[in-house]
Amino acid sequence: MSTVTSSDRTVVVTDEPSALAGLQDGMTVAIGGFANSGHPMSLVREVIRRRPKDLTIVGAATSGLEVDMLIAAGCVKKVISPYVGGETIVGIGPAFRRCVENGEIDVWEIDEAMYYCALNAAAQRLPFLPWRALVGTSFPEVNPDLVLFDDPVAGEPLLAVPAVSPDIALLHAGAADPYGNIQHVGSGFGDRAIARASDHVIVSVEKVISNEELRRAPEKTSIPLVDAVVRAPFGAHPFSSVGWYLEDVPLLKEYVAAAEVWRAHDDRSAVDAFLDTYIHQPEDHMDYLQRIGARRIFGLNEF
Amino acid sequence: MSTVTSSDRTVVVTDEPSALAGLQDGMTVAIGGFANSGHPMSLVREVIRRRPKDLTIVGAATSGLEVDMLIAAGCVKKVISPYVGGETIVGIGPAFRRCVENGEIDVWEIDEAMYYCALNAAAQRLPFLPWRALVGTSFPEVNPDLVLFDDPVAGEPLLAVPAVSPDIALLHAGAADPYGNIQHVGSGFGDRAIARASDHVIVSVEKVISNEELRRAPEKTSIPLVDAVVRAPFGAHPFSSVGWYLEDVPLLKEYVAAAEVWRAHDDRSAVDAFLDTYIHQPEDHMDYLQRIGARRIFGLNEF
Amino acid sequence: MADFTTKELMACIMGRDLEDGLGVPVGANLPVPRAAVLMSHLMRGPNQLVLLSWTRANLVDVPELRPFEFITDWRAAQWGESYWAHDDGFLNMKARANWIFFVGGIQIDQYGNSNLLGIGEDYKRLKFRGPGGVGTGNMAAFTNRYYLYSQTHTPRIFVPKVDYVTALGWGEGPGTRERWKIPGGGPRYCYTPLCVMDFEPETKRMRLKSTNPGVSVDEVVAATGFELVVPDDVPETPAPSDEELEVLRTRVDPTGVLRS
Amino acid sequence: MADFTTKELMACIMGRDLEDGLGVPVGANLPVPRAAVLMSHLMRGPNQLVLLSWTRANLVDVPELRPFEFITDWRAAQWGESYWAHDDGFLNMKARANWIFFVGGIQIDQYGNSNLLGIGEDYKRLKFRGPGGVGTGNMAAFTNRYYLYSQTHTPRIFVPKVDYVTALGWGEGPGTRERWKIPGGGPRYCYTPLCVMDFEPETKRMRLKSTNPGVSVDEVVAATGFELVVPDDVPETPAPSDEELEVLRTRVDPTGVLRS
Repeated sequence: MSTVTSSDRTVVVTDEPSALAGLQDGMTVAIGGFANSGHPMSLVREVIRRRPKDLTIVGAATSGLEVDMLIAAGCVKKVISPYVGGETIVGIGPAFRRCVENGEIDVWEIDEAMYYCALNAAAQRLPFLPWRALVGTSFPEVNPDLVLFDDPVAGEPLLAVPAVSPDIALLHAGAADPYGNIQHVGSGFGDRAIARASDHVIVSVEKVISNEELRRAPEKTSIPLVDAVVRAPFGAHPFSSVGWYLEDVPLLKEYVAAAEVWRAHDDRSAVDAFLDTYIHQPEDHMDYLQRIGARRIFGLNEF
Repeated sequence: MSTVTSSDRTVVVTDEPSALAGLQDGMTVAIGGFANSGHPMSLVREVIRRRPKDLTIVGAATSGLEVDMLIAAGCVKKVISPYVGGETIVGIGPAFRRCVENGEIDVWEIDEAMYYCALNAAAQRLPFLPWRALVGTSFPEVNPDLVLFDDPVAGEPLLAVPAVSPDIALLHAGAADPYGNIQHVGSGFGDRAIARASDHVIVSVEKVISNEELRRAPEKTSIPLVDAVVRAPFGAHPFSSVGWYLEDVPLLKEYVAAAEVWRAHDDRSAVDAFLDTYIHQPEDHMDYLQRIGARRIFGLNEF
Repeated sequence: MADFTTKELMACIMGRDLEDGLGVPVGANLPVPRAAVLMSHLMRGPNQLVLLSWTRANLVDVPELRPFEFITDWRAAQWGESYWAHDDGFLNMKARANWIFFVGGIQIDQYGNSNLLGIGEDYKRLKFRGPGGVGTGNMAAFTNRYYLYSQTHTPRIFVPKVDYVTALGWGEGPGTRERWKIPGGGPRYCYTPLCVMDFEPETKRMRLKSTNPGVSVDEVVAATGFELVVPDDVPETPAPSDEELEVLRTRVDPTGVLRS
Repeated sequence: MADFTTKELMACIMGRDLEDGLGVPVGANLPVPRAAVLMSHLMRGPNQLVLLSWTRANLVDVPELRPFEFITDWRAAQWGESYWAHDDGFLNMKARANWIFFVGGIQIDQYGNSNLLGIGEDYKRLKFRGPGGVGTGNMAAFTNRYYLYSQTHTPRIFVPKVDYVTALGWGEGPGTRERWKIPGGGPRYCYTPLCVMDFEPETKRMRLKSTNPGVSVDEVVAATGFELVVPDDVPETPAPSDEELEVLRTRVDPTGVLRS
């Protein structure tokens, strides 16, 4: 009898270079996580390795230094995010601050609420979504794409936030099955909203689990059937991964110190050396972990 | 030292009459669940017992016969729901059909997507939310509150769906802790959206569990900190309760047969007898279960 | 050729048009579309996304797919890989482009518009109040293609113009969907017990594509309340193969719902 | 009277205004507002909703609330009663009415508007690019009340008019929030190391409410870059009680972050 079985299902597990083979100059790339946690760094490093130009980066609602690194690496034309920084490590990303102050990159200025309006509009195939807060602030002045309008029902002033539709989303989570069902540990921050808005979703995970194991807790599946899964243990390093390991603060500080030299003294030598050492030289994610070292890596999940 | 402990937290567990003491004529009352499952029937029966007038009922996106019973009992002026019926038991609720065809109740005509636009607009404190689909259909013609407008960003035709903000939401779930954290089994249908949009949320549950037990699986908490929890085992009867028991189909058919006599022959005797027997006569939910009978009740979770 | 019922025929031919990779909602109370979807899933759709009882599932390894009477029957959730909260589902219309669905109607018109709302020109005094459009209008707008389906084929259902449009087909003909900026691809086929119909590309009017075994073109025309486009040569709808009937009867419809 | 630092004083007085039942976000990198919120929670807020590390929690039974350096530190999620996905959070602005929060600024003006975006009249060439408004503008619009807070009190921060408004306070004075139909109740107090300020009800201009122990009215006026409303009689901010300091030092700030 000509029927199919689950062995005919397409396994979407792949590696970073294959997952990112379609990356092109000028694309809009979204990156998940939040602040110092959950950024898909093995994928971000692969993006930087490919030296793309003029990317529009849709960061997380609170982007971390992964966006700053992309800027420092010269990949970025425009940033869509309410924040780029490292909390107590550095309030504002040094490369971000430098390039914004010098007019070298554009920022599509929004707050957190408008950020989700833009993503949800794309996901809902709407040209815009309205928001009430932020009317009366400077946001429509510094972002002319935000349109103040009178709503057609009650005639009240609202802001129309245009849709933002990423070509590719890069996310990191705890686990996935071979078919692309993703399970975050914890809330998943805003990763779900990014996935819904994006045309192509690539997720790195700490661990690939069987479909049978995943189905034991379907309520934990946060994003169904993404386009590609990349197995990347410690893939968020030097950021934390919820439920798995903490931040590598010294390495983040090392980046900040290097980038700060560029910002304050217009000297790229330190930041170029950082990018070279930690991104361009490692052959792949395992080589990266090898260079970071087992003692340091496994020290991050002792707490 | 003057500090508080969790023993000072307010326990929100109460009974049906206390939970519904604030119900008034003319209120907008939302009812959760979906089709033949998950309706908070011990609360709906208490509503009917109180004989309110002119309620606007926001049913589930697919309302079941609980809305039909409220109509048959004379409590309803207006229905906001894309559907009122019982699937294979009855395609269209008999009382709903009768009263709509006779112009005795109003229907705010919407589809499923617009239903969630209306609730989400209320939750987001927006006067409206836009939707693209349904432009070009008859919905704006039969519901003049839906406004066709050109969006302020791309100039495309969209429908503006006004906010619907229920005064009270009545929901049913598997479990709750004493403080009002709710855990549905399964998806919870659209119950979360109803809760977010409503000013006051009352949830009946199969079982009250300890806060400690609830915190073992915080990812299962579907609605945080509602206003009132009512302990009602078999509280969705005669509907199913996800993870707990199946429908009491004969009882639903008994209702339909009675209501159908009213619809087809303008004779209320059968439907009045039904309402009297199953709603007005029982003193409370336990008396209702006693009258339904242990054999019948516990037969619903043998499958 | 094996014996088969009209419902079995319809399930087989409707399933044939569904390729791998689609999102396929599996309902409870439309047994023919349910069987069609599951046929395509078991025979060639290992990567289809099956929407069943508020879960997203894959059923290719399930030996027998017994029907459930209600869409909320949570026993069907046993195969779920993720839960699908209803409100959440409306946050992702991008994904719906790749879903398909079947919509019926208390009226269906020559441009494939469907009416589930009611019969009667005065909305405030409908002669018959239907179940409402529910989710069909939204799916008709966003899916790359969808299907009309009716278990009866009479002039009362197939009318020149529906009293109310709840799912927009081709509207008033060419240009309507473009004018309203509706992104989906529109209705592809209309399946009935008598025939398969498609839409003439230029006029968007419903056209006879094939007559089901034992049905004449004249019967179809007589049962249709609008002027159906009838090509010179109308083939017969291909009958189910033995293999299709075996899959249908042993795995999709083991209790024989479609045989009665 | 016990010895205490200015930060300890601020935590105690800021906490005093927070009653039971509020929703209180607990961040990581603003230690004074964090301590203020937790003080109110432990001393009189058993029904407060504590938003911590992407969970909704209740911490009244936790013996020691050691600080976390990052808002995403998931070790703090151990007390969660539910998870709080960020995108989901913006689906419920009704609930936010009952939250409070503290907003700082690289500039704060006499009407309580806050600027976190940048310094410089030409937005395309900012002299200093700030962190951005992030979530503060939204909270300022929807909460029934909120608080301004600055760890430094200088004329560079307290300016007549901010270069950019990222969180709308009283706008240009009376009527601004009404004109823009902003539902929230606006800023209530502004806390600094020197004083507590409120807003004159008629003009909505910032007004000195009390000076912190050891600070003179003249010092406050000199440190403020706009014309502060100064009543005839300015009381001293009440010092922390022994009980407050005990709760603070043993349970909220056991590692002494506010003592350094």
